[in-house]
Amino acid sequence: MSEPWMIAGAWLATGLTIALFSFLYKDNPFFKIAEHLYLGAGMGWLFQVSVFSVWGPKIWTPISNGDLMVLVPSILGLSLMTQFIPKISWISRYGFTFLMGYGAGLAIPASLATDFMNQIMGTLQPLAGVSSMTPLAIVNSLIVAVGLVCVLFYFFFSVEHQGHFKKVSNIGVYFLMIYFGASFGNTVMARFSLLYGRFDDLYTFSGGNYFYATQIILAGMVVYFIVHELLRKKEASEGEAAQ
Amino acid sequence: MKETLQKFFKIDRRWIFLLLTLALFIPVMKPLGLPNKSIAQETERVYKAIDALPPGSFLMLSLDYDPSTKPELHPMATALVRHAFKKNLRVGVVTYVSGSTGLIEEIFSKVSKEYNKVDGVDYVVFPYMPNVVAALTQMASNMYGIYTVDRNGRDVSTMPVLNGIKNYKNMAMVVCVTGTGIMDSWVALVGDKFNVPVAGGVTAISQPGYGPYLQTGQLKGLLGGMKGAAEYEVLLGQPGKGTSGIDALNLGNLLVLVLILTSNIILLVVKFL
Amino acid sequence: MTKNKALHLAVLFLFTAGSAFAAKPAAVKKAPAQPAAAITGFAAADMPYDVGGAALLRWPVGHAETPDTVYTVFASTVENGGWVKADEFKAAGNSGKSVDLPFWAWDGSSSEHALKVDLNAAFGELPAGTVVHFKVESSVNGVVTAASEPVSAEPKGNWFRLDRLNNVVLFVVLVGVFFWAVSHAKRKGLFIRRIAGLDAIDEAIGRATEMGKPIYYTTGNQPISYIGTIASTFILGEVSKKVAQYDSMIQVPHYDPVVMTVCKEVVKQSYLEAGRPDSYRDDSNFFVSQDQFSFAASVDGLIAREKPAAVFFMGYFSAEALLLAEVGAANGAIQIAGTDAEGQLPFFFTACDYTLIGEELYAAGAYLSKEPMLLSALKVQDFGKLVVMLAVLFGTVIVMLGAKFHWDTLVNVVVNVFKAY
Amino acid sequence: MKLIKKTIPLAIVFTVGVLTLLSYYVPHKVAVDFVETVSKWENIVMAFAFMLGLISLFRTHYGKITRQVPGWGYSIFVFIGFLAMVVPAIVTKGRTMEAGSITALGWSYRHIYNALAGTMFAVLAFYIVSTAYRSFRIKSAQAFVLFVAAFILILGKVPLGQLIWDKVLGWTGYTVSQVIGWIMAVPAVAGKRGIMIGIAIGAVVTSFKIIFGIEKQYLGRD
Repeated sequence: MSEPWMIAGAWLATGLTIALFSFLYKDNPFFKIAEHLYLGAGMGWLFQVSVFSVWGPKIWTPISNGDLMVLVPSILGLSLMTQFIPKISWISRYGFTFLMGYGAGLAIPASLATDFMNQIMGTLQPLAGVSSMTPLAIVNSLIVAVGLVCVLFYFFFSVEHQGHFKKVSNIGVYFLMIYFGASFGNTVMARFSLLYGRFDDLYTFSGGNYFYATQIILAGMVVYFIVHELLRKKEASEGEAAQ
Repeated sequence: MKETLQKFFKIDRRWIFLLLTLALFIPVMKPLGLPNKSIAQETERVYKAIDALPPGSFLMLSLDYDPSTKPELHPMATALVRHAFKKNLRVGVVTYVSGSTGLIEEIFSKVSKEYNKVDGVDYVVFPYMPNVVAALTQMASNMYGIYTVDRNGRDVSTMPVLNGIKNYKNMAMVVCVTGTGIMDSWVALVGDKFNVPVAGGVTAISQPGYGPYLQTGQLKGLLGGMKGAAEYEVLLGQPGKGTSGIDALNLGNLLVLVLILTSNIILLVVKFL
Repeated sequence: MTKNKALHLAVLFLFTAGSAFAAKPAAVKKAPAQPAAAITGFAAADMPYDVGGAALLRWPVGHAETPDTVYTVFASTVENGGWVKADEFKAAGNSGKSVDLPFWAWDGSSSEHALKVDLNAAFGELPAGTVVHFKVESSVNGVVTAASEPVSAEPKGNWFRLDRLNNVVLFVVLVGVFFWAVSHAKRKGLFIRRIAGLDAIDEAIGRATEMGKPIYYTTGNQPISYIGTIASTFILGEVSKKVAQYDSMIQVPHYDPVVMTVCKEVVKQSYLEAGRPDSYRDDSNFFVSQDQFSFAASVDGLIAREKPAAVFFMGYFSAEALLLAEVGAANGAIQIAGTDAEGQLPFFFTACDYTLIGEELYAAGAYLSKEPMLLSALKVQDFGKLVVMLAVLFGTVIVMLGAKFHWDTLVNVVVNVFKAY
Repeated sequence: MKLIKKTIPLAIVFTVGVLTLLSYYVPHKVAVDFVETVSKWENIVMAFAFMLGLISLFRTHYGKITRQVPGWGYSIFVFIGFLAMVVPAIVTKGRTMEAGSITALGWSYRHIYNALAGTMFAVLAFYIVSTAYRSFRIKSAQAFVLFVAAFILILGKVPLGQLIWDKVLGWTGYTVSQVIGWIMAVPAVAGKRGIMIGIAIGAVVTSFKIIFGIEKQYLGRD
């Protein structure tokens, strides 16, 4: 791609970036344009991915090679389209019940294995090395075990959480709070580095070789907000004067 | 008094947004060089391992990150390539994330000029491959089984950079920079099996998960997040995006802490007024 | 209590029965005794419980073996010659214990070597019925010290993953408990404690009605086949029933078109059940985008413009969780969230007024509908948790004592039972 | 009518569900092939579902333009954005890179899609700060624990925070990285594991209800 295209791209990217950021100040036409453009572009990107990775190789190629098995899912898929005709929209059930059955069938053994059994084992296994562990490590493993039991008790639906039960479930809540707090704190920096990345791009595009894209677009937007605000005030005062 | 303080609770969010913008944008324009604590051991281990390689050794880089993790991982990859070129190592680049091709291009178009390195003689960039496990397994016996051409479609068999390189046995080291689980594949399928030293660079979020690998020595070293990149730049003596990035993160995190502390102090004062 | 005991016995029985079928050293062909520099007792068999294309080799640990001894395994698909190196390992790193199978499916000892050889890696896809020949050589510092006679085995696909027996048992028990709970529920009714977040739903809808503003409901970003999404559609059913009763308005922006299809049915039926089919509007469920952040941008825009009185986030969310919840909070909506995306829970928890944590999302539909069949499901969830709590409490004690007094078998049993293979 | 409207759909759920479930326990190639086929089918059905969404989107915005509802002008940009991605994609056959330089699709991807997606993701940085300011107020013992955990993590992740910790709490002999390591590996694991196990068991029960047709509200009434 040639130089002018790259500069045009920089202006476009800068404009869209600043337009989305402007929502932080308040809703405005620039944001609405960027938002709608994004809606189209996002679906457009997914559309081309779907065409070149599913429609082509997984539907069209097999059919033209005479592999008619793909017609079955195609018919199931087509049944979804009956949504647009309310009278026969019940046909779409054939399509989505297939998806639901598949999802449910996959979920049962997989959840039991990775999130149920392996988590119990992960709690017990460290203790198998108890003879070679430091006292501190043993205490840590026990904290995990006790904490886990208390958290599970917090979720227990069959008893009202009163008296001693209340105490146990409260301990569970503390463990949940630590997890939430730690997980929140751990994410903060990652989000900042993303924002830093966007700012870095904006800074790059503010250079002379990009004809000061960032400054000019930013200035334009600030002028818009000022003028808009002034007009609004003027209208308001005229409205008052008229009364 | 109480009312004025309580107003702070309902402060317009946009003031906070403005503060954050300043905290992150100022370092972009002008790195402040805020004190960076002593260099982490894991970072130093990566640096020393690469520094100890004799000139002409082959360093394989697996750069597997896309624009979403670029701010953290791109500075790392850039610093690693700089280091390799500075030490006159031969560099090969593979990738298993389709979004990374443009970013790899960005590194080499810039850094190769700084060190007068020639594509095909001093470095080679292989095309993107979708299936990481298959590719890593194949490279164990003969890498030309899957990589016949470079990213521009040129035949690699005659390239001087690959002279005498056939499989992992001929490689001095592998460094994987990634925001995905691809590093685990390198450790399990390559490092453990073929005695090739493997080091890595990951995002700050996933960094704690690699502790066990470091302990057992399955990973020779690890760069973690923006901080790891900044530290590597310090070791290399070439401050870059990692250094200004860590400035920005320092200010950003501190801002959050100041904000939540302020709001709690006000809460206390209001309570006792 | 006796019921529980019987259950325990049954489980125990199943596992022992399983071990009866466990892979015994079922050699297809045994090598005859060999002179001095020979590896004796080398046997090959099909690798059990797999799809095929792998064989299991076993042979006793040699007398002259040192930890540095290297074993090299060769395989061939033809009668004579054609040997291909299939694997190579140090003697110290391998024994009958290193095969990763549970005790009821495998009895390996540390006085033998056992190795799973993946033949597809060496030969590509093997046609069914191929007989593969194996031999093994030991060497020290590259000098071959001993070799075995070739033996053969026919790798084939098996019909049951015996190593996953614990998974099957757990599933069957859960199904059993479910039907027990159903029959119990019909006879006596079931007690369920209150769930704070769900009691707030009425309040939120009431407020929306008073203010004359819409309610927003989002179902997350997963397809209809995902459990969290399905749970969300149940809750939507209950919420929209109340919305219909209060004559308020609900808006459901969608990420997935199929989920939209299902939700249309659900909302329509709720309006019917509430006796207000005329108030139902087909465009209350509408599609936005299947792209994560453009969905977030658009819904943020909608919330900022329409300023809904209440927003529900039910289902699986990724990074867009906070993008949506913070805009809702800034625009003064009552927000009730429920998600099984544990990574996003902290953000909903801090930005929303009420948050259903993890499984509470699945329980919510049943809780709201009060239907005995559905409530029984909650009892199964509780039973599962009880199993975990007891397993962890007793398991901790047993494993610690076992490790202390070197009851290795006991520790092994406990750890195996809860391991997913 | 009930047969084709309700019974057959429920039979589909049951059959597909049970077969998929069994395939986890059956290692034979038959089962492997079955799962492979069904997941390929799912892929195809989802491709149709995507078209359903696309058509809905177009209908909505086309309707807005023709009826000239307030703000209809913005709807035009939906189509512009769509074409800006799809036209280059058709020209370049879906490739973003060719011979080492980016194609027209690559250009659109980088300067439109990626700029927008990256920015929306980055907006999270602002929201995370305002949420923190609003909600990390110590009003109860539980809120205090939440606050402390978050505070330590935010502090200890950056070098400046580590310096501050060493100055103020260096005497304890623990570095902030060690404390973070402990929090993430011990109490946070207990909390997370509890949630995960609960979710797993809930998912199993819900799946079970769906496969056996106990929960069938999603089918609608008739």
